[in-house]
Amino acid sequence: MIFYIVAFALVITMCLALVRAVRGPGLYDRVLAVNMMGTKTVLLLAVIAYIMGRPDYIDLALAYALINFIGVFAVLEFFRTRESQLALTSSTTQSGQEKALDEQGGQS
Amino acid sequence: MAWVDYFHYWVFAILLMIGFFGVIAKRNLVKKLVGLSIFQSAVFLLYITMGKVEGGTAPIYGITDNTVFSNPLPQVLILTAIVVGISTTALGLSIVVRIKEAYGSIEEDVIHEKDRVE
Amino acid sequence: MIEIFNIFLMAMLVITALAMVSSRHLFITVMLSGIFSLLVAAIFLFLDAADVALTEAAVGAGISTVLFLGALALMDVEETARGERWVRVSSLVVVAVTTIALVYATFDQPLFGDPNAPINLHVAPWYIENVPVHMGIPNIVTGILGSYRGYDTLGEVFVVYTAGIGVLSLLGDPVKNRMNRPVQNHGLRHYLIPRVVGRMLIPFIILFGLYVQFHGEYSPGGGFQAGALIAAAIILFAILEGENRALNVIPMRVLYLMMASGALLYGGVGVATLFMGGNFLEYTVLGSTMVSGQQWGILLIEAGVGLTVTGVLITIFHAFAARSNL
Amino acid sequence: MDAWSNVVEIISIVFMAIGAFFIFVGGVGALRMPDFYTRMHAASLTDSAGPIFILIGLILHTDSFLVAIKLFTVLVFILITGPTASNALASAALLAGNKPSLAVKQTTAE
Repeated sequence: MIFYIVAFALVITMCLALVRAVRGPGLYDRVLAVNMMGTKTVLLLAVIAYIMGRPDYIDLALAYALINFIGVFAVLEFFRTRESQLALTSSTTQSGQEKALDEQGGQS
Repeated sequence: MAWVDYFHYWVFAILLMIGFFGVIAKRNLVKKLVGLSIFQSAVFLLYITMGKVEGGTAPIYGITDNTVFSNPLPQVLILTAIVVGISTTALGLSIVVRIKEAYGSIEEDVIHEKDRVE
Repeated sequence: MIEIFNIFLMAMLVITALAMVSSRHLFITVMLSGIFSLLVAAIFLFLDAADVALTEAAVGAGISTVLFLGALALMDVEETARGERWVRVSSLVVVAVTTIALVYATFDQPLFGDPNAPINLHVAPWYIENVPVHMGIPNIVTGILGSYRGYDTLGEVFVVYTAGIGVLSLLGDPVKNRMNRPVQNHGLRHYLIPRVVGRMLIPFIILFGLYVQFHGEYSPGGGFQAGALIAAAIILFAILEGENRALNVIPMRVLYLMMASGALLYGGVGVATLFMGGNFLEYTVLGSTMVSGQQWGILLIEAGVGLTVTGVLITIFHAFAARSNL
Repeated sequence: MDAWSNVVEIISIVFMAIGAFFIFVGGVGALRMPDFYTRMHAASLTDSAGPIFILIGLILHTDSFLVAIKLFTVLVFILITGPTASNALASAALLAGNKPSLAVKQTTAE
């Protein structure tokens, strides 16, 4: 019974995190929600293993615990390179491609 | 609880159509690819749902005493399809990258406009 | 009782999918697709598909987010045009009509979990009964994947291989692209905490990947999952230390070799069985008894699958990373 | 012997209940807190306290040594990766110029 309660708490928290991910005002709130979801999923998988009486399911929880955070690092790297690229492009004049885009945006 | 029996299929239908909407209505090429991958996941879900057997367990011998197993065949098909799916999505993304480099945009309208001008 | 969790998760899945399609910012879409993948994996586990859930975990948690971000680094993340009104309205109508038709069609489907559904009566009982007899391995999924449906898996491996070649031919050789770039990328080398912790975890991820590869006959796992896990470890290294160092550790020619040799190993096993007097991919002739022959065959082709998947996924990452600055 | 296993059972149930409580509170906090960094604080509660209690509760509940080891490994990895991911996220947010709302208020007041 306690397993069901724990699993229920985890699913409810996943719902709350999903609300944060869908509504979240900033980009980072969404990353935070994804990260939260990840940990909740690890725990949920471990608890499911107990509910179903299948100890081998814990391998899945282990897999998630190991590789879940790669996404967050990729996000950090993404913003870091984007910052440096923006710094590069804003110091020079606006590139031709972007200008063409702006003009077309104005026409339509 | 009769509706529970069909709930999984409904979720499949709705997800499939959300993905389809993304593919046909969105003008952004990456968005189209995301719609395609939602579509794909919906199909995966349908296969796995159909293979589930009431009171069954994952098809691995020797871990529990339960010898009623869910259908392993859809699982085999979907397992390989997931990895193939990510590879083909990567292929699609690389085409989008080339389109972006050639046309300067990934919006369908802009690309068509440029084609017409040339 | 367990169905309740599944219903919750599926409702969340639909909400996530809606948000993914309706969001105007592509970065948000990618983040939500991470959540989508987590939910799908949990649902697969509730539906007794442990192997599939492990595959989804290995692919969805690390690799697909990284790939999408790598592609997004090359484009505008904002969606500018929404498309004309009539397009949206007419596609909404099409989608609504099709949804109603599909939901109507579901009432002809067998009930959820029905053991007497047609799908569960035809070949599946034979597979479940005969995997322990023919192969002597407990994981039925691995048995079917490797032996009974070996042709199918061979095709899938070649599709993955072809996709890898396709990405390379579209995006060009990563090493050459890298040399032409103005700014060299050093990854997160200046972020001490991620770097130290990430480096500490890489051996464990690879170890776990090898466990999944070679224990796949006894627990959820196999070549596809192991390939994705090991590729995730290498991609993590590349993110932390910059791709140049990752390419020093595993150069492109090794990756090409892995891609090709995995597919060749799979095909080679088939040809070898032909020469030993069996049919294509009939592993029985590989060993003295049927069980040992089948086990040898499955071990070899799983190794081939693992090699190809690892090679292709890392190659795809490098191809994207060399174009963008990620 | 029987009494002892009963005690362990009760302890494990109590641990899991505490863990579920922490998880839920962290989830509510992540939804209700006013700005990004405070939300992150609440979310990291679910990354540390929740898993500790729930997984220790699960470990106490099992009698298989292998399962206990696997769960302990999961716990160790969560405790290592969770805070690291939070750190990476916070530095990414700060890098992009996302200021805590209190800091913004103070600078505008001055």
